[in-house]
Amino acid sequence: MTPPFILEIAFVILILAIAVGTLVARAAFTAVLLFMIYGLLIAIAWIRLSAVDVALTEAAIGGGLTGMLLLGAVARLRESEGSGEEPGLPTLLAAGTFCVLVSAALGTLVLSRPEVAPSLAPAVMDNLAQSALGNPVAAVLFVFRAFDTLLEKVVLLLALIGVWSLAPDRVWGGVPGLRLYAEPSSILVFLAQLLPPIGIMIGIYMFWTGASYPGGAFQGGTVLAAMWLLVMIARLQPVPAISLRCVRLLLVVGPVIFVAIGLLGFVFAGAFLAYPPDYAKPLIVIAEATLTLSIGVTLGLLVAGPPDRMQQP
Amino acid sequence: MNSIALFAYCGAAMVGLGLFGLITKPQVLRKILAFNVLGTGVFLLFGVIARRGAAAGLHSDPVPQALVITGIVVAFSATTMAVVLLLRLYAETGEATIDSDDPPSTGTDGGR
Amino acid sequence: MTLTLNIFTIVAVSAGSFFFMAGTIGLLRFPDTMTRLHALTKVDNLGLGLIVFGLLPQAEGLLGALKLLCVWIFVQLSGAIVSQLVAQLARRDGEQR
Amino acid sequence: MIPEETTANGYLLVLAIMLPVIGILLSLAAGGRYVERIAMVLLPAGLVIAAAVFGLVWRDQQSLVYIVGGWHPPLGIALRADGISAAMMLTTAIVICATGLFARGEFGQPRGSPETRASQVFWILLLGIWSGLNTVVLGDDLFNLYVALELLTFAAVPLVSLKGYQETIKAALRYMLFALFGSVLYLLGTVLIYGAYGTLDIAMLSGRVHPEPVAWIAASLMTMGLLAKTALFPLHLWLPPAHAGAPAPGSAVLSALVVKGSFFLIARLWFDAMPGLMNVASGQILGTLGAGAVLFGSILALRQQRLKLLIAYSTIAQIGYLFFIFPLTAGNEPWDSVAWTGGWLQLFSHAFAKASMFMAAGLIAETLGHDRIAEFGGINRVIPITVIAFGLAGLSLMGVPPSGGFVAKWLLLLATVMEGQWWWAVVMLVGGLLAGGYVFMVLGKAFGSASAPLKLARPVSRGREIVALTLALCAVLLGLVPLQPSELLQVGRPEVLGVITR
Repeated sequence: MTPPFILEIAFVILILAIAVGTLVARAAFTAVLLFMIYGLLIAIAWIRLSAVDVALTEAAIGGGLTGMLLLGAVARLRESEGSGEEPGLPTLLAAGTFCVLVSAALGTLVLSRPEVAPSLAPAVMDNLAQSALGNPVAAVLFVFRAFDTLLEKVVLLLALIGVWSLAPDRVWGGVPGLRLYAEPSSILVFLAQLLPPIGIMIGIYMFWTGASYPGGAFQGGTVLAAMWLLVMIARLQPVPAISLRCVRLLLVVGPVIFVAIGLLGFVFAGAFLAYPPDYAKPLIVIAEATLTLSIGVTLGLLVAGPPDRMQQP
Repeated sequence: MNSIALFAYCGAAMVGLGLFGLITKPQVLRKILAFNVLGTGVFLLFGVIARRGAAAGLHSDPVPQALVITGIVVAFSATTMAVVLLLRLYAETGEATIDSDDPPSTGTDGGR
Repeated sequence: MTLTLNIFTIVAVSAGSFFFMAGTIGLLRFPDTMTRLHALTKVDNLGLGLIVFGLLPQAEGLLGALKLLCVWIFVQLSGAIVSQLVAQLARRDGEQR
Repeated sequence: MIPEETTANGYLLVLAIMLPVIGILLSLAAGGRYVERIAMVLLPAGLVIAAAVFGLVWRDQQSLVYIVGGWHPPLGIALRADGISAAMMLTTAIVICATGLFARGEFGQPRGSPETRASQVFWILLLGIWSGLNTVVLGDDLFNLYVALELLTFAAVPLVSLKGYQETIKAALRYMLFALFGSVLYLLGTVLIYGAYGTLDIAMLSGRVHPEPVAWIAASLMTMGLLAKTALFPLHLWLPPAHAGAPAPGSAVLSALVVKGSFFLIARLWFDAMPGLMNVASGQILGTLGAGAVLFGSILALRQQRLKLLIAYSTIAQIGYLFFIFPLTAGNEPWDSVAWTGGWLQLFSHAFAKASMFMAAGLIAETLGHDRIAEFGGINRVIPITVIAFGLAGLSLMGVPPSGGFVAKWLLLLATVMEGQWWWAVVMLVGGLLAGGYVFMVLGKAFGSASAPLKLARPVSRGREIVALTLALCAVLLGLVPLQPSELLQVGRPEVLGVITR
């Protein structure tokens, strides 16, 4: 056993311990804090697995936005999530056995065929030149499996509709009740003035570099969303009403352009979501740029929650 | 054992933990957390498979990576929707659990 | 030369780790929010600072060194602001745990 | 294996999925009264596309295929419409269009008024369900199907809580948790399959999967997840409050179509992706769960006092019949058997019948202001068309001729005799009797005399009654298909079979 491997074992044990802590912690607040740490550790695990694109996504979404969302939830539940009825011992035993069996099966099966590790990496690399992108992960997301990516944007928008649908009737079209985590004090305002310029730059850089290096529309969009939320929490910018035309347009502009490019593919490239060879790169960049913007706005509004008042306070 | 196997076992254990929490925890918030632990476990297993598929000069098969990115975004959307439903339920009833045997909706529904 | 630099790295990183350890113990053992914050910021400041400082000679070129410094600066920034916010909350709630 | 190419007219498959998606995007951008108008334009257009696909598959007796972006599987994604997908697409389109017409009365946006929550949300969700279902039936890639399942879930859950009452919120939350449990298990199976076989394309998998531990575990995990989404006994707990709590058009779509989406994937998995895996034991297990659902759902339906809950429990029972396909076709050529045709006919006829029933229940509830079965006396004189629609739909659930349900159940019964598995026949006969019991319980009250003069909450429009009746008639008309294995439902099958026997 080499020293790095021993460190890795310790790291995995830490992850699992925190996962257990998340589930057994008495106070909901503790559980959520542990979960946020867990998200960041998982991001490191992804780096150990040589998947930098995923690590960025996990850090931004798993560690960042999800944590923010859950913290807001805990604040509203005011620690009174109730104990509920713990299931009886037979249920616990049955569930426990089932879960241990699943884990054991997975642990053995995932590595069961060491002699043949099937992979599409060669296929991706063979076609990478044709895809006009340098980052193989981006090529899968925006060229080879662009259809998944497109549908997933629709999933995001439907989730937002679902969140909005939980607003009371009388405040439909109103302002999301973004939970304020702290009083907007001078220090928070300072942060909200200092960080966004850097953050926005990083967000745009992530999307721009995503064509050739790790990064991309999701990661960039998430960073943009985080900056926007920070500015709203510090009350430097009001939370927009969801009926505003510009909000609606920002939400759909990315997917609309993506769909339009896809449909143009019918005419100019012979297939839906195919890019004409000479224009592939610019088209993908346009789609990604608008998607970054739309994803940022969608994620921000998802965290902001359903509308709960008509006017600005 | 090597580091890939280690992460495989880690992912498998996370799946078990998450499943157990999702099934047995009565509080909805904990179920949501357990769902996220379960989800990251599944993604991590996919990452292990990607890492094993390192070929053609790449350290990791890019297809599973792309699928995991999509999966993370979908899981986040699911988490938001579940959280918002939970908060609405709490605002209406003061409860944050869903016990399984309350009689299904009575009275008010049906008419308008 | 390399040897001196390596020794410097080992010493600085060890010192940084020591502050990490001390800070963690402080976080766990100190009586109230303010003193715990004190312990925590020491970790950010000195512990991480020493580790980054110690790693600088090992960095790959100027860009690598700049990245390391950026890590330290960002942690400083977030640490300072977060502890301000926590302290404000603690004072407002009159929390004395 | 020769890579498949896009067939002529394959673009229709893309349009079938993208049309509702475009509708969602436009609706979100435009808002206000445009939302309903956009839906009113897109619904017929989608129906035409579905009918065209159905017609082409029928005429040519050949699947339609589309290779998205020109990237062939395993790297890219393919869409495929075989016989069952074409029939499912057409059923979906008809039910969705009818629901759209029916819902205009409830979710129309009056001129000049500001946009309202329920109407904005409803139309967008309806389109979301449609695109999700079309992707589920056309998708040929396991991960693409995962995204499709999520699309379906994210559109279905808010529909449950649309009324905003606390019990509907609770029902939606429970549905959401079950659905998440289901999708994560499905994804886990997908991951294992990719790790073992290096592709997610169903057509390619059919040639690569062998009966071995990894395939078994993946298939069990995915099936379990999908069963939770299909609400098969004993994972049905979420369904009754969710389907009963949604607004009537929502219940119609949820009960008639959404649960069928995940059933469709179970069938895809066992018959197309892993055809070598189905054996006697797995068939019997799925069949037993189905039998449990038939008996349990029917008995509980009989004990309900409120109409919508009764119909929801009846959905649990009727879904159970679908699972008899598995034990009854566990031979070598499942699609050549009467059970194959019977099972799918059961799915289509139940879709029409159940949508019609929920609409009828909605109309009754609107007329009376409640849906307590005991106080239905005399309702047949107020809204006779609705009561007739309910009765006709009931015929199909009971399996009485002439109806699609009759043909379906007759074919399934025939299969039990041919396969020598008489025990399913007993369950089906008991289930039919129980269904008769709860349908006549409602009709008996409706045709009975009122104990007190009926208090009418408000009148309902004739047009909406006719929509419900039309769907019930569709279920009845399905009874005219010949009593033999349908050729259409076998389109696309023998190719798959060729791959495994080679």
